[in-house]
Amino acid sequence: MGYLVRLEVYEGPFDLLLNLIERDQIDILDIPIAKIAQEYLAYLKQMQERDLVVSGDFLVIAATLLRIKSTMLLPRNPEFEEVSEFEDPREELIAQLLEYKFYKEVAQTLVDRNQQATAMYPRLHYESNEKKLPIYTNPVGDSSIHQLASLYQQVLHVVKESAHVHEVQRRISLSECMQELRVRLIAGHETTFTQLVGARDRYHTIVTFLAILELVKKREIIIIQHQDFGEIYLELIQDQEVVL
Amino acid sequence: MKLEEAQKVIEGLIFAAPYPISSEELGTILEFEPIIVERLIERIREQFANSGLMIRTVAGGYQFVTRPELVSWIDKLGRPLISAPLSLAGLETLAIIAYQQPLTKSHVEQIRGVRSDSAISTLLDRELIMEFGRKDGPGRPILYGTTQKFLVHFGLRSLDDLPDRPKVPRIGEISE
Amino acid sequence: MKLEEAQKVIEGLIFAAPYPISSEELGTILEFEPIIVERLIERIREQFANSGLMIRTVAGGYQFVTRPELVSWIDKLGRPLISAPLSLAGLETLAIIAYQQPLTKSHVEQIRGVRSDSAISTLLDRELIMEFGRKDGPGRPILYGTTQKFLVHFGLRSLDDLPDRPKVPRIGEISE
Repeated sequence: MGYLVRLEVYEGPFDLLLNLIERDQIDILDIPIAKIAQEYLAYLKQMQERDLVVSGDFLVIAATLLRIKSTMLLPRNPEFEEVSEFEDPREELIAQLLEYKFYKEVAQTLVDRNQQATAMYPRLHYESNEKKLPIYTNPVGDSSIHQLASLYQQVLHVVKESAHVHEVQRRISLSECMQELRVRLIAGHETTFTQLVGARDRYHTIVTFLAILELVKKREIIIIQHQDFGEIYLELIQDQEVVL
Repeated sequence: MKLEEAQKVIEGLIFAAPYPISSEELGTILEFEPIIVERLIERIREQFANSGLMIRTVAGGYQFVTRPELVSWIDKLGRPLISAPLSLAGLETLAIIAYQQPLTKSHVEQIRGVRSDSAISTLLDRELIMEFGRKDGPGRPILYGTTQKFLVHFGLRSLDDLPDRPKVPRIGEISE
Repeated sequence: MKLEEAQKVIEGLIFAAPYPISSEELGTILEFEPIIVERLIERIREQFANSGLMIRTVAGGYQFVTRPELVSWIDKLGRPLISAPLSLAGLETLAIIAYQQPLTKSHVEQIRGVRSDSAISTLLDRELIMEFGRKDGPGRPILYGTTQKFLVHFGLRSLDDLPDRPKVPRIGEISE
Protein backbone atom coordinates (compact mmCIF):
# COMPACT_ATOMS: atom_id res chain seq x y z
CA MET A 1 0.00 0.00 0.00
CA GLY A 2 1.42 3.29 -1.07
CA TYR A 3 0.40 6.74 0.04
CA LEU A 4 -3.11 7.91 -0.68
CA VAL A 5 -3.82 11.08 -2.53
CA ARG A 6 -7.34 12.26 -2.20
CA LEU A 7 -8.97 12.24 -5.58
CA GLU A 8 -11.67 14.83 -6.22
CA VAL A 9 -15.00 13.25 -7.05
CA TYR A 10 -16.91 14.82 -9.87
CA GLU A 11 -20.59 14.69 -10.68
CA GLY A 12 -19.77 13.61 -14.21
CA PRO A 13 -17.54 14.26 -17.20
CA PHE A 14 -18.82 17.82 -17.68
CA ASP A 15 -18.18 18.58 -14.03
CA LEU A 16 -14.61 17.30 -14.43
CA LEU A 17 -14.04 19.27 -17.64
CA LEU A 18 -15.37 22.49 -16.11
CA ASN A 19 -13.07 21.96 -13.17
CA LEU A 20 -10.02 21.53 -15.39
CA ILE A 21 -11.00 24.64 -17.34
CA GLU A 22 -11.41 26.66 -14.15
CA ARG A 23 -8.20 25.37 -12.65
CA ASP A 24 -6.18 26.31 -15.73
CA GLN A 25 -8.07 29.61 -16.05
CA ILE A 26 -8.96 28.79 -19.63
CA ASP A 27 -11.56 30.69 -21.63
CA ILE A 28 -14.39 28.22 -21.94
CA LEU A 29 -15.19 29.58 -25.40
CA ASP A 30 -11.70 28.82 -26.67
CA ILE A 31 -10.69 25.52 -25.12
CA PRO A 32 -7.20 24.23 -26.04
CA ILE A 33 -8.51 20.78 -26.79
CA ALA A 34 -5.16 18.96 -26.92
CA LYS A 35 -4.18 20.20 -23.46
CA ILE A 36 -7.54 19.59 -21.86
CA ALA A 37 -7.87 16.15 -23.43
CA GLN A 38 -4.49 15.21 -21.99
CA GLU A 39 -5.45 16.36 -18.50
CA TYR A 40 -8.83 14.66 -18.74
CA LEU A 41 -7.27 11.35 -19.72
CA ALA A 42 -4.68 11.70 -16.96
CA TYR A 43 -7.46 12.02 -14.43
CA LEU A 44 -9.22 8.92 -15.75
CA LYS A 45 -5.96 7.04 -15.50
CA GLN A 46 -5.59 8.10 -11.87
CA MET A 47 -9.09 6.86 -11.18
CA GLN A 48 -8.29 3.49 -12.71
CA GLU A 49 -5.10 3.23 -10.70
CA ARG A 50 -7.16 3.66 -7.59
CA ASP A 51 -9.57 0.97 -8.71
CA LEU A 52 -12.33 3.53 -8.95
CA VAL A 53 -14.98 2.64 -11.44
CA VAL A 54 -14.71 4.91 -14.44
CA SER A 55 -18.23 5.03 -15.73
CA GLY A 56 -19.03 4.87 -19.40
CA ASP A 57 -20.15 8.50 -19.33
CA PHE A 58 -16.56 9.60 -18.69
CA LEU A 59 -15.31 7.43 -21.53
CA VAL A 60 -17.85 8.82 -23.98
CA ILE A 61 -16.55 12.35 -23.40
CA ALA A 62 -12.96 11.13 -23.57
CA ALA A 63 -13.71 9.78 -27.02
CA THR A 64 -15.38 13.07 -27.97
CA LEU A 65 -12.31 15.03 -26.86
CA LEU A 66 -10.01 12.83 -28.90
CA ARG A 67 -12.25 13.09 -31.96
CA ILE A 68 -12.31 16.89 -31.72
CA LYS A 69 -8.55 16.94 -31.25
CA SER A 70 -7.93 14.90 -34.37
CA THR A 71 -10.43 16.90 -36.45
CA MET A 72 -8.63 20.10 -35.48
CA LEU A 73 -5.29 18.62 -36.49
CA LEU A 74 -6.51 17.79 -39.98
CA PRO A 75 -5.37 20.28 -42.60
CA ARG A 76 -8.36 22.20 -43.89
CA ASN A 77 -9.25 22.08 -47.48
CA PRO A 78 -8.96 25.71 -48.66
CA GLU A 79 -11.33 25.03 -51.58
CA PHE A 80 -13.95 23.89 -49.14
CA GLU A 81 -13.45 26.81 -46.84
CA GLU A 82 -14.28 29.31 -49.55
CA VAL A 83 -17.80 28.03 -49.94
CA SER A 84 -18.92 26.71 -46.54
CA GLU A 85 -18.60 28.51 -43.30
CA PHE A 86 -15.90 26.98 -41.20
CA GLU A 87 -17.46 24.96 -38.42
CA ASP A 88 -15.52 24.70 -35.21
CA PRO A 89 -15.47 21.04 -34.11
CA ARG A 90 -15.58 22.25 -30.50
CA GLU A 91 -18.89 24.00 -30.92
CA GLU A 92 -21.20 21.27 -29.70
CA LEU A 93 -19.08 20.41 -26.69
CA ILE A 94 -18.78 24.06 -25.66
CA ALA A 95 -22.53 24.54 -25.93
CA GLN A 96 -23.04 21.50 -23.71
CA LEU A 97 -20.50 22.74 -21.21
CA LEU A 98 -22.06 26.19 -21.06
CA GLU A 99 -25.50 24.75 -20.53
CA TYR A 100 -24.26 22.42 -17.82
CA LYS A 101 -22.36 25.28 -16.18
CA PHE A 102 -25.54 27.34 -16.02
CA TYR A 103 -27.45 24.58 -14.22
CA LYS A 104 -24.55 24.06 -11.84
CA GLU A 105 -24.83 27.73 -10.92
CA VAL A 106 -28.58 27.43 -10.50
CA ALA A 107 -27.99 24.49 -8.18
CA GLN A 108 -25.92 26.83 -6.01
CA THR A 109 -28.70 29.45 -6.17
CA LEU A 110 -31.10 26.79 -4.95
CA VAL A 111 -28.86 26.05 -1.99
CA ASP A 112 -28.89 29.74 -1.05
CA ARG A 113 -32.63 30.05 -1.56
CA ASN A 114 -33.20 27.01 0.59
CA GLN A 115 -31.10 28.52 3.34
CA GLN A 116 -33.12 31.73 3.25
CA ALA A 117 -36.39 29.81 3.11
CA THR A 118 -35.57 27.60 6.05
CA ALA A 119 -34.84 30.64 8.21
CA MET A 120 -38.59 31.19 8.16
CA TYR A 121 -40.46 28.56 10.05
CA PRO A 122 -43.95 27.70 8.92
CA ARG A 123 -46.46 26.28 11.34
CA LEU A 124 -46.54 22.51 11.64
CA HIS A 125 -49.59 20.98 10.06
CA TYR A 126 -50.98 17.59 10.69
CA GLU A 127 -52.26 15.59 7.77
CA SER A 128 -55.95 15.07 7.87
CA ASN A 129 -57.79 12.59 5.73
CA GLU A 130 -61.10 14.19 6.40
CA LYS A 131 -63.10 14.40 3.21
CA LYS A 132 -64.12 17.93 2.40
CA LEU A 133 -67.45 18.90 0.91
CA PRO A 134 -67.16 20.78 -2.35
CA ILE A 135 -67.63 24.52 -2.66
CA TYR A 136 -70.05 25.53 -5.36
CA THR A 137 -68.49 28.51 -7.08
CA ASN A 138 -71.70 29.26 -8.86
CA PRO A 139 -74.44 27.75 -6.70
CA VAL A 140 -77.43 28.94 -8.74
CA GLY A 141 -75.92 28.23 -12.13
CA ASP A 142 -77.25 30.69 -14.69
CA SER A 143 -80.78 30.85 -13.29
CA SER A 144 -82.23 34.28 -12.69
CA ILE A 145 -84.55 35.55 -10.01
CA HIS A 146 -87.30 35.85 -12.65
CA GLN A 147 -87.00 32.18 -13.48
CA LEU A 148 -87.26 31.47 -9.78
CA ALA A 149 -90.34 33.64 -9.45
CA SER A 150 -92.12 32.18 -12.46
CA LEU A 151 -91.28 28.67 -11.34
CA TYR A 152 -92.89 29.45 -8.02
CA GLN A 153 -96.07 30.63 -9.79
CA GLN A 154 -96.17 27.43 -11.83
CA VAL A 155 -95.76 25.29 -8.73
CA LEU A 156 -98.53 27.13 -6.94
CA HIS A 157 -100.76 26.76 -9.97
CA VAL A 158 -100.29 23.00 -9.96
CA VAL A 159 -100.99 22.88 -6.24
CA LYS A 160 -104.20 24.81 -6.73
CA GLU A 161 -105.33 22.42 -9.47
CA SER A 162 -104.47 19.31 -7.55
CA ALA A 163 -106.12 20.69 -4.44
CA HIS A 164 -109.41 20.71 -6.34
CA VAL A 165 -108.81 17.30 -7.79
CA HIS A 166 -108.09 16.02 -4.32
CA GLU A 167 -111.59 16.85 -3.16
CA VAL A 168 -113.16 14.27 -5.46
CA GLN A 169 -110.49 11.60 -5.03
CA ARG A 170 -111.75 8.39 -3.60
CA ARG A 171 -109.97 7.57 -0.41
CA ILE A 172 -108.03 4.34 -0.18
CA SER A 173 -109.40 1.70 2.19
CA LEU A 174 -107.39 -0.21 4.73
CA SER A 175 -107.57 -3.48 2.80
CA GLU A 176 -106.58 -1.74 -0.42
CA CYS A 177 -103.65 -0.19 1.34
CA MET A 178 -102.57 -3.58 2.75
CA GLN A 179 -102.71 -5.04 -0.72
CA GLU A 180 -100.69 -2.16 -2.10
CA LEU A 181 -98.04 -2.66 0.60
CA ARG A 182 -97.75 -6.36 -0.21
CA VAL A 183 -97.14 -5.57 -3.86
CA ARG A 184 -94.59 -2.90 -3.07
CA LEU A 185 -92.74 -5.12 -0.58
CA ILE A 186 -92.56 -7.97 -3.06
CA ALA A 187 -91.18 -5.58 -5.66
CA GLY A 188 -88.50 -4.92 -3.08
CA HIS A 189 -87.59 -1.37 -4.03
CA GLU A 190 -89.26 0.22 -1.08
CA THR A 191 -88.68 -1.46 2.22
CA THR A 192 -88.52 1.33 4.75
CA PHE A 193 -91.39 2.99 6.54
CA THR A 194 -90.39 6.40 5.15
CA GLN A 195 -90.43 5.13 1.60
CA LEU A 196 -93.75 3.38 1.98
CA VAL A 197 -95.48 6.35 3.53
CA GLY A 198 -94.00 8.66 0.93
CA ALA A 199 -94.85 12.31 0.70
CA ARG A 200 -98.58 11.95 0.73
CA ASP A 201 -101.29 13.44 2.87
CA ARG A 202 -102.03 12.74 6.47
CA TYR A 203 -104.93 10.41 5.70
CA HIS A 204 -102.71 8.19 3.57
CA THR A 205 -100.01 8.15 6.23
CA ILE A 206 -102.48 6.99 8.85
CA VAL A 207 -103.96 4.30 6.62
CA THR A 208 -100.48 3.05 5.70
CA PHE A 209 -99.52 2.91 9.35
CA LEU A 210 -102.64 0.95 10.21
CA ALA A 211 -102.07 -1.36 7.24
CA ILE A 212 -98.54 -2.09 8.45
CA LEU A 213 -99.81 -2.92 11.94
CA GLU A 214 -102.43 -5.18 10.42
CA LEU A 215 -99.82 -7.00 8.31
CA VAL A 216 -97.64 -7.52 11.36
CA LYS A 217 -100.58 -8.89 13.27
CA LYS A 218 -101.32 -11.27 10.41
CA ARG A 219 -97.64 -12.32 10.55
CA GLU A 220 -97.10 -11.42 6.94
CA ILE A 221 -94.29 -9.00 7.68
CA ILE A 222 -91.85 -8.19 10.44
CA ILE A 223 -90.59 -4.74 11.30
CA ILE A 224 -86.99 -4.03 12.29
CA GLN A 225 -85.56 -0.89 13.82
CA HIS A 226 -81.84 -0.91 14.51
CA GLN A 227 -81.78 2.04 16.88
CA ASP A 228 -84.13 4.42 18.66
CA PHE A 229 -85.71 6.84 16.21
CA GLY A 230 -83.81 5.07 13.39
CA GLU A 231 -85.31 3.99 10.10
CA ILE A 232 -87.96 1.28 10.30
CA TYR A 233 -87.43 -1.59 7.88
CA LEU A 234 -90.22 -3.84 6.74
CA GLU A 235 -89.60 -7.38 5.64
CA LEU A 236 -91.93 -9.94 4.21
CA ILE A 237 -91.85 -13.14 6.24
CA GLN A 238 -90.36 -15.89 4.09
CA ASP A 239 -92.43 -18.96 3.23
CA GLN A 240 -95.49 -16.91 3.81
CA GLU A 241 -97.94 -17.39 1.08
CA VAL A 242 -99.06 -14.02 0.04
CA VAL A 243 -102.37 -13.91 -1.65
CA LEU A 244 -102.37 -11.26 -4.30
CA MET B 1 -32.83 42.11 25.08
CA LYS B 2 -35.56 44.69 24.82
CA LEU B 3 -39.04 43.65 25.80
CA GLU B 4 -40.30 44.37 22.30
CA GLU B 5 -37.70 42.04 20.87
CA ALA B 6 -38.53 39.39 23.46
CA GLN B 7 -42.20 39.63 22.51
CA LYS B 8 -41.33 38.92 18.87
CA VAL B 9 -39.23 35.93 19.85
CA ILE B 10 -42.03 34.57 22.04
CA GLU B 11 -44.52 34.93 19.21
CA GLY B 12 -42.16 33.11 16.88
CA LEU B 13 -41.50 30.32 19.37
CA ILE B 14 -45.17 29.76 20.18
CA PHE B 15 -45.97 29.73 16.47
CA ALA B 16 -43.20 27.36 15.43
CA ALA B 17 -43.24 24.96 18.39
CA PRO B 18 -44.62 21.55 17.43
CA TYR B 19 -46.63 21.41 20.69
CA PRO B 20 -48.15 23.93 23.13
CA ILE B 21 -45.02 25.45 24.65
CA SER B 22 -45.00 26.35 28.37
CA SER B 23 -43.85 29.59 29.97
CA GLU B 24 -41.08 27.60 31.67
CA GLU B 25 -39.70 26.40 28.35
CA LEU B 26 -40.00 29.85 26.83
CA GLY B 27 -38.25 31.21 29.91
CA THR B 28 -35.40 28.73 29.54
CA ILE B 29 -34.82 29.66 25.90
CA LEU B 30 -35.02 33.41 26.57
CA GLU B 31 -33.30 33.22 29.97
CA PHE B 32 -36.29 34.98 31.56
CA GLU B 33 -38.36 34.14 34.58
CA PRO B 34 -41.60 32.36 33.57
CA ILE B 35 -43.60 35.16 35.23
CA ILE B 36 -42.03 37.69 32.87
CA VAL B 37 -42.85 35.46 29.93
CA GLU B 38 -46.46 35.26 31.09
CA ARG B 39 -46.70 39.07 31.32
CA LEU B 40 -45.25 39.39 27.82
CA ILE B 41 -47.79 36.88 26.53
CA GLU B 42 -50.55 39.01 28.03
CA ARG B 43 -49.21 41.97 26.05
CA ILE B 44 -49.03 39.89 22.88
CA ARG B 45 -52.64 38.85 23.43
CA GLU B 46 -53.69 42.49 23.63
CA GLN B 47 -51.90 43.20 20.38
CA PHE B 48 -53.68 40.29 18.71
CA ALA B 49 -57.06 41.49 19.96
CA ASN B 50 -58.16 42.50 16.44
CA SER B 51 -56.46 39.64 14.65
CA GLY B 52 -57.96 36.45 13.27
CA LEU B 53 -55.38 34.62 15.35
CA MET B 54 -55.13 34.30 19.12
CA ILE B 55 -52.95 32.58 21.67
CA ARG B 56 -54.77 29.99 23.70
CA THR B 57 -53.58 28.36 26.88
CA VAL B 58 -53.88 24.63 26.48
CA ALA B 59 -52.22 21.52 27.88
CA GLY B 60 -49.97 23.59 30.12
CA GLY B 61 -48.66 25.68 27.26
CA TYR B 62 -49.45 28.30 24.67
CA GLN B 63 -50.54 27.82 21.11
CA PHE B 64 -51.63 30.06 18.23
CA VAL B 65 -55.07 29.17 16.93
CA THR B 66 -57.67 30.86 14.74
CA ARG B 67 -60.45 32.64 16.60
CA PRO B 68 -63.39 30.34 17.33
CA GLU B 69 -65.86 32.64 15.55
CA LEU B 70 -64.03 32.06 12.27
CA VAL B 71 -64.69 28.32 12.29
CA SER B 72 -67.34 28.40 9.57
CA TRP B 73 -64.84 30.12 7.26
CA ILE B 74 -61.93 27.87 8.12
CA ASP B 75 -64.10 24.85 7.36
CA LYS B 76 -64.24 25.97 3.75
CA LEU B 77 -60.53 25.41 3.27
CA GLY B 78 -59.36 22.73 0.93
CA ARG B 79 -62.82 21.96 -0.34
CA PRO B 80 -62.93 21.07 -4.02
CA LEU B 81 -64.50 23.71 -6.24
CA ILE B 82 -67.52 22.73 -8.31
CA SER B 83 -69.48 24.83 -10.77
CA ALA B 84 -72.34 22.63 -11.91
CA PRO B 85 -75.71 24.19 -12.78
CA LEU B 86 -78.60 23.84 -10.36
CA SER B 87 -81.21 21.23 -11.37
CA LEU B 88 -84.80 22.20 -12.06
CA ALA B 89 -85.90 20.26 -8.97
CA GLY B 90 -83.40 22.28 -6.94
CA LEU B 91 -84.55 25.55 -8.38
CA GLU B 92 -88.22 24.67 -7.83
CA THR B 93 -87.53 23.76 -4.23
CA LEU B 94 -85.50 26.92 -3.77
CA ALA B 95 -88.39 28.98 -5.17
CA ILE B 96 -90.80 27.48 -2.67
CA ILE B 97 -88.42 27.99 0.24
CA ALA B 98 -87.64 31.55 -0.83
CA TYR B 99 -91.30 32.57 -0.86
CA GLN B 100 -92.63 30.53 2.04
CA GLN B 101 -89.73 30.49 4.48
CA PRO B 102 -89.29 29.31 7.08
CA LEU B 103 -90.87 25.96 6.26
CA THR B 104 -90.29 22.26 6.74
CA LYS B 105 -89.25 19.67 4.22
CA SER B 106 -92.64 17.99 4.38
CA HIS B 107 -94.26 21.32 3.61
CA VAL B 108 -92.06 21.59 0.50
CA GLU B 109 -92.99 18.04 -0.45
CA GLN B 110 -96.66 18.76 0.04
CA ILE B 111 -96.40 21.64 -2.42
CA ARG B 112 -94.19 19.87 -4.96
CA GLY B 113 -96.03 16.57 -4.64
CA VAL B 114 -92.74 14.65 -4.67
CA ARG B 115 -90.04 13.75 -2.18
CA SER B 116 -87.50 16.52 -1.92
CA ASP B 117 -84.73 15.15 0.28
CA SER B 118 -82.11 15.29 -2.43
CA ALA B 119 -83.18 18.73 -3.66
CA ILE B 120 -82.94 20.06 -0.12
CA SER B 121 -79.57 18.49 0.54
CA THR B 122 -78.28 19.95 -2.74
CA LEU B 123 -79.46 23.40 -1.68
CA LEU B 124 -77.84 22.94 1.73
CA ASP B 125 -74.56 21.85 0.09
CA ARG B 126 -74.70 24.88 -2.15
CA GLU B 127 -75.34 27.02 0.91
CA LEU B 128 -78.42 28.56 -0.68
CA ILE B 129 -80.62 27.45 2.22
CA MET B 130 -79.92 26.79 5.87
CA GLU B 131 -81.69 25.49 8.94
CA PHE B 132 -83.78 28.07 10.73
CA GLY B 133 -84.50 26.18 13.93
CA ARG B 134 -87.29 23.70 14.41
CA LYS B 135 -91.02 23.80 14.18
CA ASP B 136 -93.07 23.15 17.30
CA GLY B 137 -95.16 20.07 17.09
CA PRO B 138 -94.71 16.34 16.60
CA GLY B 139 -91.18 15.37 15.59
CA ARG B 140 -90.09 19.00 15.78
CA PRO B 141 -89.17 19.07 12.08
CA ILE B 142 -86.38 21.33 10.81
CA LEU B 143 -87.37 24.66 9.28
CA TYR B 144 -85.48 25.90 6.24
CA GLY B 145 -84.88 29.38 4.91
CA THR B 146 -82.65 31.08 2.37
CA THR B 147 -79.14 32.34 3.12
CA GLN B 148 -77.15 35.49 2.51
CA LYS B 149 -75.51 33.64 -0.36
CA PHE B 150 -78.92 33.15 -1.95
CA LEU B 151 -79.44 36.92 -1.96
CA VAL B 152 -75.93 37.57 -3.31
CA HIS B 153 -76.21 35.13 -6.17
CA PHE B 154 -79.59 36.42 -7.30
CA GLY B 155 -78.47 40.00 -6.87
CA LEU B 156 -81.06 40.80 -4.20
CA ARG B 157 -80.53 43.27 -1.39
CA SER B 158 -83.11 41.55 0.78
CA LEU B 159 -86.04 39.15 0.55
CA ASP B 160 -88.27 42.15 -0.09
CA ASP B 161 -86.60 42.37 -3.51
CA LEU B 162 -88.13 39.02 -4.53
CA PRO B 163 -90.47 39.64 -7.47
CA ASP B 164 -93.99 40.13 -6.17
CA ARG B 165 -95.54 37.08 -4.76
CA PRO B 166 -98.45 36.00 -6.98
CA LYS B 167 -101.88 36.52 -5.44
CA VAL B 168 -102.42 32.88 -4.68
CA PRO B 169 -103.30 31.80 -1.20
CA ARG B 170 -100.72 29.94 0.82
CA ILE B 171 -100.93 26.20 0.92
CA GLY B 172 -102.53 26.19 4.33
CA GLU B 173 -105.31 28.40 3.06
CA ILE B 174 -106.05 26.27 -0.01
CA SER B 175 -107.96 23.49 1.66
CA GLU B 176 -110.29 25.97 3.32
CA MET C 1 -68.86 41.82 5.41
CA LYS C 2 -66.80 44.67 6.78
CA LEU C 3 -63.21 44.93 5.65
CA GLU C 4 -61.99 44.53 9.23
CA GLU C 5 -63.91 41.31 9.51
CA ALA C 6 -62.61 40.15 6.12
CA GLN C 7 -59.06 40.82 7.28
CA LYS C 8 -59.56 38.59 10.29
CA VAL C 9 -60.99 35.84 8.13
CA ILE C 10 -58.05 36.09 5.71
CA GLU C 11 -55.56 35.88 8.58
CA GLY C 12 -57.37 32.82 9.88
CA LEU C 13 -57.48 31.15 6.49
CA ILE C 14 -53.80 31.77 5.70
CA PHE C 15 -52.87 30.46 9.14
CA ALA C 16 -55.05 27.38 8.92
CA ALA C 17 -54.35 26.38 5.32
CA PRO C 18 -51.88 23.48 5.20
CA TYR C 19 -50.38 24.92 1.99
CA PRO C 20 -49.67 28.45 0.71
CA ILE C 21 -53.15 29.68 -0.15
CA SER C 22 -53.60 31.88 -3.24
CA SER C 23 -55.53 35.13 -3.46
CA GLU C 24 -57.86 33.38 -5.91
CA GLU C 25 -58.73 30.68 -3.42
CA LEU C 26 -59.17 33.22 -0.63
CA GLY C 27 -61.34 35.23 -3.02
CA THR C 28 -63.52 32.22 -3.77
CA ILE C 29 -64.09 31.52 -0.10
CA LEU C 30 -64.80 35.16 0.77
CA GLU C 31 -66.61 35.93 -2.50
CA PHE C 32 -64.21 38.82 -3.09
CA GLU C 33 -62.14 39.71 -6.12
CA PRO C 34 -58.52 38.48 -5.75
CA ILE C 35 -57.29 42.08 -6.09
CA ILE C 36 -59.27 43.07 -2.99
CA VAL C 37 -57.83 40.11 -1.13
CA GLU C 38 -54.32 41.21 -2.11
CA ARG C 39 -54.96 44.73 -0.80
CA LEU C 40 -56.26 43.37 2.46
CA ILE C 41 -53.18 41.18 2.79
CA GLU C 42 -51.02 44.28 2.36
CA ARG C 43 -52.92 45.84 5.27
CA ILE C 44 -52.46 42.73 7.35
CA ARG C 45 -48.74 42.81 6.61
CA GLU C 46 -48.54 46.37 7.92
CA GLN C 47 -50.30 45.33 11.09
CA PHE C 48 -47.84 42.48 11.56
CA ALA C 49 -44.85 44.79 11.03
CA ASN C 50 -43.86 44.54 14.70
CA SER C 51 -44.77 40.90 15.14
CA GLY C 52 -42.50 37.87 15.21
CA LEU C 53 -44.69 36.46 12.46
CA MET C 54 -45.03 37.59 8.87
CA ILE C 55 -46.90 36.57 5.75
CA ARG C 56 -44.61 35.45 2.97
CA THR C 57 -45.55 35.06 -0.68
CA VAL C 58 -44.44 31.65 -1.85
CA ALA C 59 -45.46 29.07 -4.45
CA GLY C 60 -48.22 31.31 -5.76
CA GLY C 61 -49.81 31.76 -2.34
CA TYR C 62 -49.48 33.19 1.15
CA GLN C 63 -48.16 31.56 4.28
CA PHE C 64 -47.50 32.68 7.86
CA VAL C 65 -43.88 32.12 8.89
CA THR C 66 -41.59 33.35 11.65
CA ARG C 67 -39.37 36.30 10.74
CA PRO C 68 -36.00 35.24 9.33
CA GLU C 69 -34.10 37.29 11.93
CA LEU C 70 -35.57 35.05 14.65
CA VAL C 71 -34.07 31.91 13.15
CA SER C 72 -31.38 31.45 15.80
CA TRP C 73 -34.06 31.54 18.51
CA ILE C 74 -36.47 29.24 16.73
CA ASP C 75 -33.64 26.78 16.06
CA LYS C 76 -33.42 26.32 19.82
CA LEU C 77 -36.76 24.54 19.70
CA GLY C 78 -34.87 21.68 18.10
CA ARG C 79 -37.52 21.13 15.52
CA PRO C 80 -36.30 18.29 13.34
CA LEU C 81 -35.12 19.31 9.89
CA ILE C 82 -37.85 18.78 7.39
CA SER C 83 -35.39 16.97 5.16
CA ALA C 84 -31.71 16.28 4.83
CA PRO C 85 -29.95 18.58 2.36
CA LEU C 86 -30.01 17.47 -1.24
CA SER C 87 -26.88 16.14 -2.91
CA LEU C 88 -25.23 18.17 -5.62
CA ALA C 89 -26.46 15.63 -8.17
CA GLY C 90 -30.01 16.12 -6.89
CA LEU C 91 -29.72 19.90 -7.01
CA GLU C 92 -28.30 19.86 -10.55
CA THR C 93 -31.06 17.56 -11.72
CA LEU C 94 -33.67 19.69 -10.01
CA ALA C 95 -32.27 22.85 -11.66
CA ILE C 96 -32.47 21.24 -15.09
CA ILE C 97 -36.03 20.00 -14.52
CA ALA C 98 -37.12 23.41 -13.21
CA TYR C 99 -36.04 25.13 -16.41
CA GLN C 100 -36.82 22.53 -19.02
CA GLN C 101 -39.99 20.96 -17.68
CA PRO C 102 -41.66 18.84 -18.71
CA LEU C 103 -38.75 16.69 -19.79
CA THR C 104 -37.62 13.09 -19.79
CA LYS C 105 -34.92 11.44 -17.75
CA SER C 106 -32.77 10.92 -20.84
CA HIS C 107 -32.96 14.65 -21.57
CA VAL C 108 -31.66 15.32 -18.04
CA GLU C 109 -28.87 12.81 -18.58
CA GLN C 110 -27.91 14.39 -21.87
CA ILE C 111 -27.44 17.75 -20.13
CA ARG C 112 -25.68 16.38 -17.07
CA GLY C 113 -23.56 13.93 -19.02
CA VAL C 114 -24.24 11.16 -16.47
CA ARG C 115 -26.95 8.72 -15.55
CA SER C 116 -29.49 10.29 -13.23
CA ASP C 117 -31.80 7.50 -12.08
CA SER C 118 -30.99 7.81 -8.42
CA ALA C 119 -31.13 11.63 -8.43
CA ILE C 120 -34.57 11.47 -10.04
CA SER C 121 -35.88 8.85 -7.66
CA THR C 122 -34.68 10.92 -4.67
CA LEU C 123 -36.45 13.99 -6.03
CA LEU C 124 -39.62 11.97 -6.58
CA ASP C 125 -39.42 10.59 -3.03
CA ARG C 126 -39.07 14.10 -1.65
CA GLU C 127 -42.02 15.23 -3.78
CA LEU C 128 -39.92 17.99 -5.32
CA ILE C 129 -40.72 16.67 -8.79
CA MET C 130 -43.57 14.59 -10.14
CA GLU C 131 -44.56 12.79 -13.30
CA PHE C 132 -46.22 15.00 -15.87
CA GLY C 133 -47.55 12.41 -18.25
CA ARG C 134 -45.61 10.77 -21.01
CA LYS C 135 -43.88 11.99 -24.10
CA ASP C 136 -45.17 10.92 -27.48
CA GLY C 137 -42.70 8.84 -29.41
CA PRO C 138 -40.83 5.57 -29.02
CA GLY C 139 -41.09 4.06 -25.56
CA ARG C 140 -43.37 6.91 -24.43
CA PRO C 141 -40.90 7.98 -21.73
CA ILE C 142 -42.14 9.67 -18.54
CA LEU C 143 -42.02 13.47 -18.41
CA TYR C 144 -41.04 15.15 -15.14
CA GLY C 145 -41.80 18.59 -13.74
CA THR C 146 -41.45 20.42 -10.44
CA THR C 147 -44.11 20.51 -7.72
CA GLN C 148 -45.55 23.20 -5.45
CA LYS C 149 -43.43 21.71 -2.69
CA PHE C 150 -40.35 22.53 -4.77
CA LEU C 151 -41.33 26.21 -4.76
CA VAL C 152 -42.01 26.19 -1.02
CA HIS C 153 -38.80 24.32 -0.22
CA PHE C 154 -36.73 26.96 -1.99
CA GLY C 155 -38.93 29.91 -1.01
CA LEU C 156 -39.81 30.75 -4.61
CA ARG C 157 -42.94 32.71 -5.45
CA SER C 158 -42.98 31.04 -8.86
CA LEU C 159 -40.54 29.60 -11.39
CA ASP C 160 -39.93 33.18 -12.57
CA ASP C 161 -37.95 33.74 -9.36
CA LEU C 162 -35.16 31.58 -10.79
CA PRO C 163 -32.30 33.36 -12.59
CA ASP C 164 -32.82 34.04 -16.29
CA ARG C 165 -31.39 31.46 -18.60
CA PRO C 166 -28.70 33.06 -20.76
CA LYS C 167 -28.80 32.55 -24.48
CA VAL C 168 -26.03 30.08 -25.25
CA PRO C 169 -23.66 31.89 -27.62
CA ARG C 170 -22.77 30.18 -30.84
CA ILE C 171 -19.13 29.55 -31.41
CA GLY C 172 -19.26 31.53 -34.63
CA GLU C 173 -20.26 34.64 -32.69
CA ILE C 174 -17.55 34.04 -30.17
CA SER C 175 -14.53 34.04 -32.38
CA GLU C 176 -15.47 37.43 -33.78
